[in-house]
Amino acid sequence: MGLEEPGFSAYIPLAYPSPTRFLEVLEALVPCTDFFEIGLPSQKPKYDGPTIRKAHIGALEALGEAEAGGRLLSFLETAARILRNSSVPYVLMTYYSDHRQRVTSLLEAAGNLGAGCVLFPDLLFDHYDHMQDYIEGSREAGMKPCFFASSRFPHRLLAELSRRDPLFIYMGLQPTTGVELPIGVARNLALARKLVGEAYLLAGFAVKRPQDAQGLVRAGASGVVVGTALLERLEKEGPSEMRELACRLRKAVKEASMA
Amino acid sequence: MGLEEPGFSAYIPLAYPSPTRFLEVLEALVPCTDFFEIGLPSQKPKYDGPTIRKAHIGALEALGEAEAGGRLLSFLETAARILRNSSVPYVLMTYYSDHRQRVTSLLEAAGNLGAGCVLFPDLLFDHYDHMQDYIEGSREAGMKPCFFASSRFPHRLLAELSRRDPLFIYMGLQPTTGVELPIGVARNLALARKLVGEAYLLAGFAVKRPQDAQGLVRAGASGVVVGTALLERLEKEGPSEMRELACRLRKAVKEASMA
Amino acid sequence: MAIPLKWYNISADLPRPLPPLVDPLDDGGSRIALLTRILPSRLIDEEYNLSRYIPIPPEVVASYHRIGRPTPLLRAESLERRLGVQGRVRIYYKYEGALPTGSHKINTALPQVHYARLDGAEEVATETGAGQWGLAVATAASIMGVRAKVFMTRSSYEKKRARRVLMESLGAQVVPSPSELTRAGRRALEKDTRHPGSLGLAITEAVEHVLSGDGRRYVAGSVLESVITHQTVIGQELLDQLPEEPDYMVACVGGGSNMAGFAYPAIGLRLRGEGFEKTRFIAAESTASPRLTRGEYRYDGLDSGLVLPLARMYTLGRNHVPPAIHAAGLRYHGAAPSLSLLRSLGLIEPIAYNQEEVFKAALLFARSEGIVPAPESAHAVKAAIDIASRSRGDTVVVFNLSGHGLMDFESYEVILRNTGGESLG
Amino acid sequence: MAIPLKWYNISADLPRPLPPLVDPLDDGGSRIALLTRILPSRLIDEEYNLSRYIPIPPEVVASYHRIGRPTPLLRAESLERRLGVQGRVRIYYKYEGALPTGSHKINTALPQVHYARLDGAEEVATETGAGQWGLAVATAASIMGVRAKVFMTRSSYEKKRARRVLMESLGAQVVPSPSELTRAGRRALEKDTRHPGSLGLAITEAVEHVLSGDGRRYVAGSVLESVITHQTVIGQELLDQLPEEPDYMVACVGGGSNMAGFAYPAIGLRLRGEGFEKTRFIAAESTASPRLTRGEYRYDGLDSGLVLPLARMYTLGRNHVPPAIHAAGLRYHGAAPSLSLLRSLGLIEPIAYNQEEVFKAALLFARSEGIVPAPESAHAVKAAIDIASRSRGDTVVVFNLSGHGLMDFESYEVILRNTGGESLG
Ligand SMILES: Cc1ncc(COP(=O)(O)O)c(C=O)c1O
Ligand SMILES: Cc1ncc(COP(=O)(O)O)c(C=O)c1O
Repeated sequence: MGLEEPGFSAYIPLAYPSPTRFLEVLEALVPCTDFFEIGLPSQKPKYDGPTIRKAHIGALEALGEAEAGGRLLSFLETAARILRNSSVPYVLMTYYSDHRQRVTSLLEAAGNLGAGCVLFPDLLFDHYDHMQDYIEGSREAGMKPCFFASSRFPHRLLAELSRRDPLFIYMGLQPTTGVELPIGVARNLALARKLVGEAYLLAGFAVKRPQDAQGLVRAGASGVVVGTALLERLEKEGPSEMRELACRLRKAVKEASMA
Repeated sequence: MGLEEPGFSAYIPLAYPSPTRFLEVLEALVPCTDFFEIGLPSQKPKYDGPTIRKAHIGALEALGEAEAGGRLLSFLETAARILRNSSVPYVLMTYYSDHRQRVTSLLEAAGNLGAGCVLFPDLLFDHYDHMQDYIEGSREAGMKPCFFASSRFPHRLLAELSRRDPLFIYMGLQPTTGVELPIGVARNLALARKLVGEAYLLAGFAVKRPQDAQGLVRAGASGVVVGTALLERLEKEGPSEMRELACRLRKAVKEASMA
Repeated sequence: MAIPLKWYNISADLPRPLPPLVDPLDDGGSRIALLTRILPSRLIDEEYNLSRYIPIPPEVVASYHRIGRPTPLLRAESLERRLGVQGRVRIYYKYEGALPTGSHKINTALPQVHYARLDGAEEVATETGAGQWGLAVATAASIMGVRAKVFMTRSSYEKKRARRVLMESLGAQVVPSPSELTRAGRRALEKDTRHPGSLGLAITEAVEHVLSGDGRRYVAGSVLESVITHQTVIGQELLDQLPEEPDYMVACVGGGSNMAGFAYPAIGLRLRGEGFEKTRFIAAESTASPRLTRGEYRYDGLDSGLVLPLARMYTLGRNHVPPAIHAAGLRYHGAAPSLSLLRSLGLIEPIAYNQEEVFKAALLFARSEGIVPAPESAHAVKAAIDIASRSRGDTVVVFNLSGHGLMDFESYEVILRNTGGESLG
Repeated sequence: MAIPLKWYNISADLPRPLPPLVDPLDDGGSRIALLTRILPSRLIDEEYNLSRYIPIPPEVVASYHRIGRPTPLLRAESLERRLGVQGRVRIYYKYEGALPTGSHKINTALPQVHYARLDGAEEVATETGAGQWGLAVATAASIMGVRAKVFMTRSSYEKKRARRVLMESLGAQVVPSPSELTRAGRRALEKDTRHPGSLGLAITEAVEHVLSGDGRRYVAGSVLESVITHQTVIGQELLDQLPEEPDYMVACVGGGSNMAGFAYPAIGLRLRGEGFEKTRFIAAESTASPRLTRGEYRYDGLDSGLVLPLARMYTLGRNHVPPAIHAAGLRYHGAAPSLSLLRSLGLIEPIAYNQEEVFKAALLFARSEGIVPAPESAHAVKAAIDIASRSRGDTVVVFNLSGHGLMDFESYEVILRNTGGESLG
């Protein structure tokens, strides 16, 4: 699986707002999304801001918390089928800490379900020693690895990750999703681009406006992910307004290279 | 009157140890002295150390303090006659403060008595505004002016004094007579020499040993005055021992230029 | 020697990525989101900067110049002689006490107050224990023309008169914490009208004060990566000054800013394979707050009240209540994230000393080198003396003298009284 | 900018010769002769040196380097703004408080203690009032490895704890004066067991202590020409640093050393016709000891006990007992001979200020420039502010900030309490 470049990706937590409505959301977004980032709802979404955290909680509640793990996967199967039919690629996003004991099986399952990769944003920060296992597990499951980096990140490691033939390197522009701090994200992205060479550089966290998304591509991003802004639009206005935003975002991203 | 160069001068307070013995001392020193510096005993010998201060007091007492001024001058006449006979020049040394009201008459008297000059060591320090009067008074009395400088002294003034055709410029090597502090007198003298050009540079205050006197000439002095060391020798050992020291001092001074 | 024009951001060279600050997830809000209303914007930007070098704004370079940077690197020859190691051991120290407020703290107070002013703030607020940081902030605020409000732990407020009066003379408002000014303060006073205060509580009050009005910014004395990065002017100057690569580089650790500022540029060279291969980096802490020697490496609150995000660091627990040592600046429960990471990797080696041995070393140093060290810095002095005394062969030790003790005379008075001031060494 | 390698001896350029020190002629001895047993030999040589420039021994140059010379020249832009004179008046200050003991005093403590050691001395002794000089001597002694004994006026000993404790921490022995150690002390105590001490008496005790044992030297804090000459490192650096020739150069005067050190190199240029033609040199003193404004120009004792020679100077009489002002360093009855001469010639213009107006200026300065001035230096601050405020056209004012007030917090505490710390200016 390769990713469109420049690409626009929508992040949605699986089974949010409810399993049924999630599928509606997915279908609504398909026309305006190059690839999806599907988050597995977590009890401890460490890097997520209030909106997505609430979404995770909502999703877990909707699935029935106790046995969420099992149901999540089976529900993912449904979602994956839809995406396969519409031939929109997707990647999974979930916290490594949530799966420490069963990472291999998660990777296998994801591979079987056609995911492009499984992104563990906390892998390199809290489980650095498992990086190699993760890379191998991904390949064994027929996927590429993908990596999450932050805006205080070792340069040499960024360069090294780019040499591991990743599906993408995800640049977390902000410290937490949906929260926009006054950070020079374009500067950071431009530097990251220098460090990762030709690798697919995906930028995300608190991107909200089409012109911002466009700016990120100009600064060096291969693709842009938007989550919180879409969820907020969905909650406040509804699925079609959400789709409308996604389309504008995608359009801005696509037009970035023409400017 | 010109002064021998290199020259050796003996300082003695007039009428010390007593009028009679003073004349003996004078005669004893004549063979080994190029010129005399005769001090007028003072109640307040500000720049003098213990030995010469005691000598002043002794002289004043011997003359009968009350009317010392008058007697001093008439006694000076006697001394001057002796010196004229032996054709050894002399200069007078006295504090300006002691004569503030009658400086002109003092200069006249000194001129009449054949003094080379009257040295007021405190003139430039405490009566700077009278410098011009002093110079003119000296000339009117048929003498040259002579000046006293210390080892913290304005360079420009030293140079200026040398242009007033002085009989000599006296360099007070130490802060007080007879007291030897650890001062780089040769350094000071060498610098003074540069500043006064060709002027006769007389060095004095606490010179005691022949080799020191010689060193001063080598450093730039035209002549050397010794007082305390002679008085001490006189008091402790007698006139001939004093003369013996004077002769050695003079010899050292004379030989300085040959080395 | 010139003043550096860039700060060094070690995150760019770390062997592993630095675990980010996170929200505690204990409510529906976000401490991280709140930062925009608490910290100066530009500080936030620096906290999240990917670059290896962060340009120092020209105004800050000028102010560094003004306060007398670069600070000197001195050779402790008299100390070497007193220790009987001369000719074999060479001891150097970088002297941050030469700065106007007597410690390295001014290095970050200046940019932070400048940044607050760029945000249009008219007042900066902060907490202080012994007063070093508060004095640095009061000074920077005076120079930059903004007001300063300093929440000073009540026990220090009452006992450490010198720095309090000086802060007030500089125009800062010094408030004993807990105070009636904030909810957190009033709550503490309700429980105990004679509450002695704690650094954690004072932080909470300062932040609450900032959040409860307009035109205010909180400025942080240590621990934040951006803040400790400001201190790298120390270590960059040092690289220019060092006549030889040391075997040991030593600094004391409170929040970690002086150690980081002193050592990171050298550690960076080591990490990039450009030098300092043999150098050991020693972090001296107090047995009263032995976070690096005895703490756990885990996520914990930056402050006891959890008004700020969590950081992954060596910690004694955010509710750690240390004994009342003289080196009040070392009584923090945690250590800066990057320092903690380096310690976990063995690149920084911690050692803890008790107060008695530290002051003995301080007096020996004062009596050899003519500088009374700050009680905090005295921990580095102690470590350097220990290393020098024990070393066998040729050894070079460099330590950071982060501050002088001219305003810590109250501590020295107690020490001298107890030892009878007898000769040491 | 480099550290000067020579001190400047203004005697070489004075318009009139400097009246020398003389003996009081009150007995058969000589105070001048005694100097050899009191002062370091090399200091005596410098006291009687004809050269315009006196080479600074390499060891002393090295120690100047070590303490952080050159000190900065700073522009007081915030103060200009606070005074509303920006754009028209430029105010600069040379900051001697940047030195390790917080004042210019260390500039002469270092050479003097070095000279004492050259004489083989194992101990130096001196007197101190507020403690600035004592602290400088204790520091120099510690660096140079000799013992220090400081006779501290008893009232200061009891009230000014900070500097006393610091001196002790540096290994100095601090003795309250009058003490039982000397004849002069015992005599004073017999008369009054609670004698508060005086600077004059403390000098007598220190000198007596030196004379009563071997291997001791007395070191002098000001007034002697050699001593004030050491301070000309300040003014020589200043000439290199000044961006423009000032209309006014201002310093405070106690014994005169900081004024001399600051201004003499410029006055020298003026005297030699090489510049500074328009500059006015202002000496700020305290109304408590207004020697230059109200004293007589005559010979008087350097100390009240007449253990030292007489100097021709502006004096209030050697038994002058000034009121107990905070600026203890300005309470001396006389002023250095060369400074007095220049004042008598109108080249230095004195002005006296009272404590209240001085501290008001000090607080205004602190709150603009971030530096709490020493109470002594605050007199120069006051004069500079006055000149700046009153000036009509374009004006450049440079003043010497001879010390910081970090250890004078007790004074500021009293002032803040009395003024309620209200906003100024
Ligand atoms: C002089 C001095 N050194 C060290 C410290 C410790 O802090 P940090 O570890 O951030 O340098 C402090 C803190 O107050 C201090 O004042
Ligand atoms: C900071 C400071 N400035 C000035 C003075 C006054 O002395 P002087 O006139 O010798 O500079 C003192 C004396 O103690 C002082 O401590």
